[in-house]
Amino acid sequence: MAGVAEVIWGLATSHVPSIGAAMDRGKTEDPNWKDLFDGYAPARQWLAQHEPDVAIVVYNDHANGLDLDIVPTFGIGTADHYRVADEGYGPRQVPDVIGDPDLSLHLLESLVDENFDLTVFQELEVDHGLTVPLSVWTPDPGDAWPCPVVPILVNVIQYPQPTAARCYALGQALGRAIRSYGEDVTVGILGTGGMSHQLAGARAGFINPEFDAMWLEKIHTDPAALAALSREELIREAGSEGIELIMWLIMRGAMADEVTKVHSHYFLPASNTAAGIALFDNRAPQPA
Amino acid sequence: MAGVAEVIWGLATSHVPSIGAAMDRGKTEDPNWKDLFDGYAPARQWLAQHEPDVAIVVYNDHANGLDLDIVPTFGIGTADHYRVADEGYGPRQVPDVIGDPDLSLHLLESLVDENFDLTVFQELEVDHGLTVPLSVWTPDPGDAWPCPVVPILVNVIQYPQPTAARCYALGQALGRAIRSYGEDVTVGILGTGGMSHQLAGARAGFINPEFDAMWLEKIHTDPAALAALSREELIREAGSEGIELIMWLIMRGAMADEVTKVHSHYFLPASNTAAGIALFDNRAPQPA
Amino acid sequence: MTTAVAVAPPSPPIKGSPMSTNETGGRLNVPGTPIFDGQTSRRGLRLNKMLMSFRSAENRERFSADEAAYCAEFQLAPEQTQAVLDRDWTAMIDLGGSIFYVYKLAMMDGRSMQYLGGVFTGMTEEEFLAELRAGGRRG
Amino acid sequence: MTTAVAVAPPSPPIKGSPMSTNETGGRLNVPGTPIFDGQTSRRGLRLNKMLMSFRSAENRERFSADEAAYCAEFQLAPEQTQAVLDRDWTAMIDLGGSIFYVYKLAMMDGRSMQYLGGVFTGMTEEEFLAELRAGGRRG
Ligand SMILES: [Fe+3]
Ligand SMILES: [Fe+3]
Repeated sequence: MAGVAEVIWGLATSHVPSIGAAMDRGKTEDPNWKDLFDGYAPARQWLAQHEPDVAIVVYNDHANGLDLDIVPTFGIGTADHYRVADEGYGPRQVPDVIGDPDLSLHLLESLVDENFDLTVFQELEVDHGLTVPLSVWTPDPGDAWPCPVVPILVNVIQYPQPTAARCYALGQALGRAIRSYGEDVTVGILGTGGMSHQLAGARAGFINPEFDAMWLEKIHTDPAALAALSREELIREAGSEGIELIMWLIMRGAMADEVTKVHSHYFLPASNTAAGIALFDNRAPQPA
Repeated sequence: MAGVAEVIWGLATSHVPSIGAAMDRGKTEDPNWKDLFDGYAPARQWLAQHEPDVAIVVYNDHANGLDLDIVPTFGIGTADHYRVADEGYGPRQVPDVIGDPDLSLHLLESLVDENFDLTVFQELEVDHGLTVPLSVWTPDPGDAWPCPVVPILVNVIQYPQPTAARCYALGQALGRAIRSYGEDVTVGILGTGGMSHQLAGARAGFINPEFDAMWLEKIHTDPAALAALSREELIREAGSEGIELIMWLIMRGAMADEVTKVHSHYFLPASNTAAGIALFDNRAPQPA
Repeated sequence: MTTAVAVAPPSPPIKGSPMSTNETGGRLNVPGTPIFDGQTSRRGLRLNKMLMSFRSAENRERFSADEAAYCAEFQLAPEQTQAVLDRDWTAMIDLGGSIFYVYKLAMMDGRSMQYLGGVFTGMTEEEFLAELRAGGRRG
Repeated sequence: MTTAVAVAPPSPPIKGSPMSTNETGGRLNVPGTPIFDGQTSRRGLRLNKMLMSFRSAENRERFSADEAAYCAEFQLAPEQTQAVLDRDWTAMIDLGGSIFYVYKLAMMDGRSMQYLGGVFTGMTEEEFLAELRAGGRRG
């Protein structure tokens, strides 16, 4: 019996390495961190009761899995196993990531047929951009993450990044690709990165809570409005590294037009970054 | 004074390694090869009188510059220098390829803004897929090829290849990108590969002259019809390796709707391949 | 203006194909035609990596000195190693080898693409070449 | 339905920026904000390759044993080598370093991203951290 794959939830979350480090070093009760992790708790509880069969993590690499000699705009992993990268101080002590090559190849074929020019990664080491969001979702994975993962990579580091509109369109095509997968699986999708921050230059330390509040609201209610922002607007309003928020639009595009917000939380600073989390239930009743 | 860049010609040509080898070993008068090289002569004479400022070569790599761990659908080189790859028997004794990073980055930015998800190659060794077409154009380059080159790479080896329609659309966007380059330069564009051939399987040795004749005609007069062919039709009619003919559509898409054929020639076999050449003048008067 | 391109209906399977290269692949079905798709490429990844390493003379020498050990270094599956040691070109393709990669081993052995074509089709190199010179094979 | 998102007009340049990181980059113009564009990445390619090599402990040790020799091995430009030897973080960014790559050297030195932020903005690490904790810098 052929089934139908379904996105059951979408999770937007920052992937700042220091969030992982705070967990790895048992500092989650530290006064500088407690509010962040308290803010994660409701999302984690809901997620623990809604475990998908497979997760798609939209993220970017940070000089760990990829070099700058080859910079793909969009990539997808098709491996059955992704090792956790050594970012320069030993790999994080978290489980390696198990892949789902069948789903990866289905998504690849669907997306290439929809004119998305993906780069295929048959080998890939995953860095904090992917593993920190898994930790935000599942703080104590034990020997294994809750389910297999399909990594989707986005160039957010080197101009020209894909436009916000292109990311949103990719998400919409990804949603169609998931729904056309003839297997009866549930899918969680994670859009990672952000929120506003800038690491270098005279404007280093830039954070924009007003913009972030707007983004947290509209990613729920009006993602198409966010998709209309230009690179320059994003960098000006969210900082040169905050532009990575475009990855949230891929997650959001794969979901229904109307979704139910389960929980969101905003915290700063996580390292030099404003950290946000937003969890959406995709199985909300559609308006009549 | 800002200028306007202009595509002055398009050259479609096979890139079979044995064509390069026949030239490198002085076998062009050999009875098995003479008709091929005689067929190149009128194109070469015209091209020698129409030297562009820069060339764009659309090609694919064959296990020399790229490994299969990363398979980009479309790539573009942005380097100032591309070394000739050692394909396993020493590099071809031809000049290294000089790049044009400014044009590369202009094309990249334009094409990403037009929703083509290119992969950027800052380092790249180029194999026969790129150097044989340069030799077809310029048999005796001396110390240097006639002009700098921008390489555009296409995945034609691993399914799913980009569709023919996507390649044609990329070519059309490439034409717009060239015309928006604010420098007064002339551009030659090469679409490489084909024609019909199949290297492996029980159907190895497959060649389809009727299909090739149709393709040679319609690449001139009706490329959109070729762009409508599916991967399966292309592989069935042109062979599993003949699908690389889709790269001709990128060249053709960058040219005007109406072009003048300068010369074409068809020859077989070059190694296991039907070899074609077709040269088009892009400065034909447009219909009123 | 676009006109429809006339392409022939699907060909019937080629009769009497003597070799076992997989007749269909992935989402496509073209008889006698291996399709190098994602699953094939996954299967052949380590084999193809090894074959690509033959670009360098040093690696070619190391391989020639101890072929099995070199295969082990690249973590080939046992049947892939056997196919390489036996120069079973059809098996290499079946086991995920890409023809462009497999050809690098053939070149080391002094074999031509026409020789490989003969192997894939159950002919001698001369017979295969004669068919190419007569206008290529149909099917 | 899509509504326009209100974003602020371009900000005026930040006054009194003490450092010389390039104020504009590529096609974009955001004051105080280096844009890591294609030309920057070309300029920084060898520097970034070297910085990425610090993922491995063996490479970190080789670098520490003779920093200049290690820079030469990666064919850095003289001014890039000087910036590395001097730990001139602003110059590294100006010379094409990506902050994610430059940070790997900072980590080797036991420096935090807040320390780097202080350098880029002419503050001590403590001052910079205090501004972050107060809600981040505007501009
Ligand atoms: Fe990031
Ligand atoms: Fe080719």
